[in-house]
Amino acid sequence: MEYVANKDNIAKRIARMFHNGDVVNLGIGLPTLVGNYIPEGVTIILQSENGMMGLGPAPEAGQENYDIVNAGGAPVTVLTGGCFFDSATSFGIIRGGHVDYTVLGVLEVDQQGNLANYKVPGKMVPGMGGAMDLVSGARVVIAATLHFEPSGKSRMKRHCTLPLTAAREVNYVVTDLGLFEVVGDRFHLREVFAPFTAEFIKEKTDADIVVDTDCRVIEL
Amino acid sequence: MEYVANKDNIAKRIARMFHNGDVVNLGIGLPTLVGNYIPEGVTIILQSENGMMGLGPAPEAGQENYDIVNAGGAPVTVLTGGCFFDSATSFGIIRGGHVDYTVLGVLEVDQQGNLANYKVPGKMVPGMGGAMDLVSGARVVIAATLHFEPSGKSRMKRHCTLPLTAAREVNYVVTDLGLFEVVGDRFHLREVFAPFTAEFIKEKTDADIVVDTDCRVIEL
Amino acid sequence: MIEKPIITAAEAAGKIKEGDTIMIGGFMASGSPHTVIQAVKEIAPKGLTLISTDTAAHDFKSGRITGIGHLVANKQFKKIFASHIGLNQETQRQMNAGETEVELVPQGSLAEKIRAGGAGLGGILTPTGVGTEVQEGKQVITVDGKAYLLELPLTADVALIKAKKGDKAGNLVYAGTACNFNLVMATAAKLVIAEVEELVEVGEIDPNEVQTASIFVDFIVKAEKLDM
Amino acid sequence: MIEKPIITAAEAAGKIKEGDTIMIGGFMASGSPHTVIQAVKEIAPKGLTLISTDTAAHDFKSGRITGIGHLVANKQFKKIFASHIGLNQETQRQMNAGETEVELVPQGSLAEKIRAGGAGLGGILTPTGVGTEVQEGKQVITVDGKAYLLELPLTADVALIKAKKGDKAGNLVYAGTACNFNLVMATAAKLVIAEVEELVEVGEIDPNEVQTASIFVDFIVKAEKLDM
Repeated sequence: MEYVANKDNIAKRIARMFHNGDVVNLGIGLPTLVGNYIPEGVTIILQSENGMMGLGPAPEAGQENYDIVNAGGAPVTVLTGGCFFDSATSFGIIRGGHVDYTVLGVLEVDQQGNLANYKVPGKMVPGMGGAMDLVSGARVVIAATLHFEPSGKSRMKRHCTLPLTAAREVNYVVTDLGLFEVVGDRFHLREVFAPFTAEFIKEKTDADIVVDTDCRVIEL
Repeated sequence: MEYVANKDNIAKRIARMFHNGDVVNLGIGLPTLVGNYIPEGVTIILQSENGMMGLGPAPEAGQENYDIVNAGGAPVTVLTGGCFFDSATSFGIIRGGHVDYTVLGVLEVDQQGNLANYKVPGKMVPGMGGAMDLVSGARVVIAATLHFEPSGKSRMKRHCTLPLTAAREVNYVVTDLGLFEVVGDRFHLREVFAPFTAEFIKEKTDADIVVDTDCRVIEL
Repeated sequence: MIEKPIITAAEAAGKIKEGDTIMIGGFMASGSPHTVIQAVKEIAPKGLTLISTDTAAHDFKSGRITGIGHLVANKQFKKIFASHIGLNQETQRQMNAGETEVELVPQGSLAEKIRAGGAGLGGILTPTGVGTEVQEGKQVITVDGKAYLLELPLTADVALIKAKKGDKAGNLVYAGTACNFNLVMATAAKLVIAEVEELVEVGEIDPNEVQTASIFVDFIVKAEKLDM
Repeated sequence: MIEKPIITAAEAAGKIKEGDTIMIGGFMASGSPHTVIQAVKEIAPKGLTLISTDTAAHDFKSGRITGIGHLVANKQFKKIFASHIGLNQETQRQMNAGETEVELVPQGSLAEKIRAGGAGLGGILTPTGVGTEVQEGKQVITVDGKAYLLELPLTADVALIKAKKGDKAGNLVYAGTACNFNLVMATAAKLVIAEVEELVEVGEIDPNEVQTASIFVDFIVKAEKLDM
């Protein structure tokens, strides 16, 4: 079975996890792609932790307003019915469990639900930004990641080795191979994304994976 | 020497304690009178703990807006340049030391700077409202009180016997007899209000009173 | 933006179950959701715990009752958290008679406790109440040599709040001092019912002027009358 | 209402003394007081401690520097509290070289620490950072079986903030996401200097729309240019 990295499949599957009216925070990078695949008939409300509810698309060239930016500092727009707020209010919304889903990128995620995504000591120390608050505070935490590092190692681990963003807070991991739920210190494989198989995933992942009895193979 | 209760003298003296631009919170009752005696040329900014900066006078009859009330729930007005805020913000302003002076009524005040003004167990239990926050948070706390209870006992004590509003927070006590500063667990008499004398005050007050070497007699 | 159900005051009151903890906004009846309060009195769920800065007014001599005082008079509360009950003689009577438990909380601490409940904080350290009866039963934590009380968060099953203007998504704008506790209460309850004086279409409120974001509001009630 | 002195950016920068702790509002240069920042770079007080959510951008390849990045490049900070420095390669270089101490604080905790500093709280309990490096050296307090970190208040000598509109008394209104940390920083410094894009007479801002009350603002600077 040949593996070709597929970020869009990750985004497509995550986009189907939301319900009408859910408040969602999408991290910069891979998670942002999720916004491209929200099913018709479902309206979600995007929160931007720098102070906005109802995050809209980037403005057309020449229409940029640098008073309205996303969490990456890039100009965006606000949708009708959205609103702005200061940083203390924004993180009150996040910490208070008023964000239903947060989708974040991954350096490592382990079967205890630990996430490491903000620091590689000695190499990359960008700071956690709002990620620690998002992972600690959001109702449901989804780790979105290519299954493998460029080296071929799985990003899903028995135990994270990098500094943690938050301990035991991850609910779901969605990779380009499948959808996993973290339950009882194990990854439970809920869905396999065709053409991959549960066997392939178990073989290539150095972690305890329980294949659900009703685990399905789905096409994305 | 005959004592006749004189609330206006208390208000007059306190009104002279402020500087241009000071932020002041005046309690309901006696402290409210202070607003009538602010010297010409001094502009203070009145804060109302229910959510207003720039508290103005009561509206004319028929002009009441019940969305703009003071801390007693009575309709008031907002001065030009004032603003409104919610209760958490309001008490952030108070607790954060952004109110320069708070003037509060007194049941008992003692020479340690303890104030009791919110509860008489078994008789009167109205609740502290915002008083505890004001006394703990304001930069300078002024206790405003008639010197004597109706029974003739001084409200200035060695030790409060009633439940405290706050411990060791009172800076000044202004009665209708004089102005006292609380320093080193003693009342320091700074000013005597004519026609009274330091001797009269010391005799009639069951507390340790140090008469300042530069204690002055003033006419109000 | 998702629109929220616009319901009657009676439907709103029907969402409160016996024994619920409810928050009600307002300060001495200013900025309280009077239309919904009236319906809560009529439908009369009992055994409630109330969180509110006061219980408005009830004067035995004149018989005048305002705001939340109607629900106190109707004996709907088993417990009340408030900062001030001095103008409600019936609340005092129930407290003294042991009919209703009253926990007095400094007004600023009450605001922070509710804010903490809504903002996912485990508590806040305040200097307010140190050395007073309010300290009883609370953890004292010293920071930089100064003593603070650890005040714990408050949350509710239902919050009844009031705004000057709301859009159909639930974005809210307050007026004057009527904002008071409504802003923090909107964040701290499982179910938030907003009574609005003026109801407008989504998009009619400038996103810069919204004070409570739509996501906090579950149901909207149009204010029917403004008596207190 | 008392009007506040309207000063030049250079006068504002002159109020910062060597070794001061300063807060600067903005998020990735959006909503930062750029006119004042430019003057702080020119007058160049050194040995400062910075509190800001980030240090904007500094890209070595293109040489592009934005916002607070100008002051980092000018080596004016001995210590920086920030939540994110990932887009400023010079901040990272100074940190790795041991030239500047950098304390990384989760963004929500940073906002609460500053708010606590301004609101007279001794600290707040947050779940953020429990079980991570952020926990090191901090008190862990368990409430209802859940662990929280005690995060202590932050205050500053000077806060440099930016608003869309201000009146001459210092009442401020922000726009869009440019409010960010400006709102809490206005409450937490001994001296607050507000750079405003539009300066209006007292009374021209509706008291319901004021976001930062005039009493927090000590000096006003008119924004001269809006480059970042």
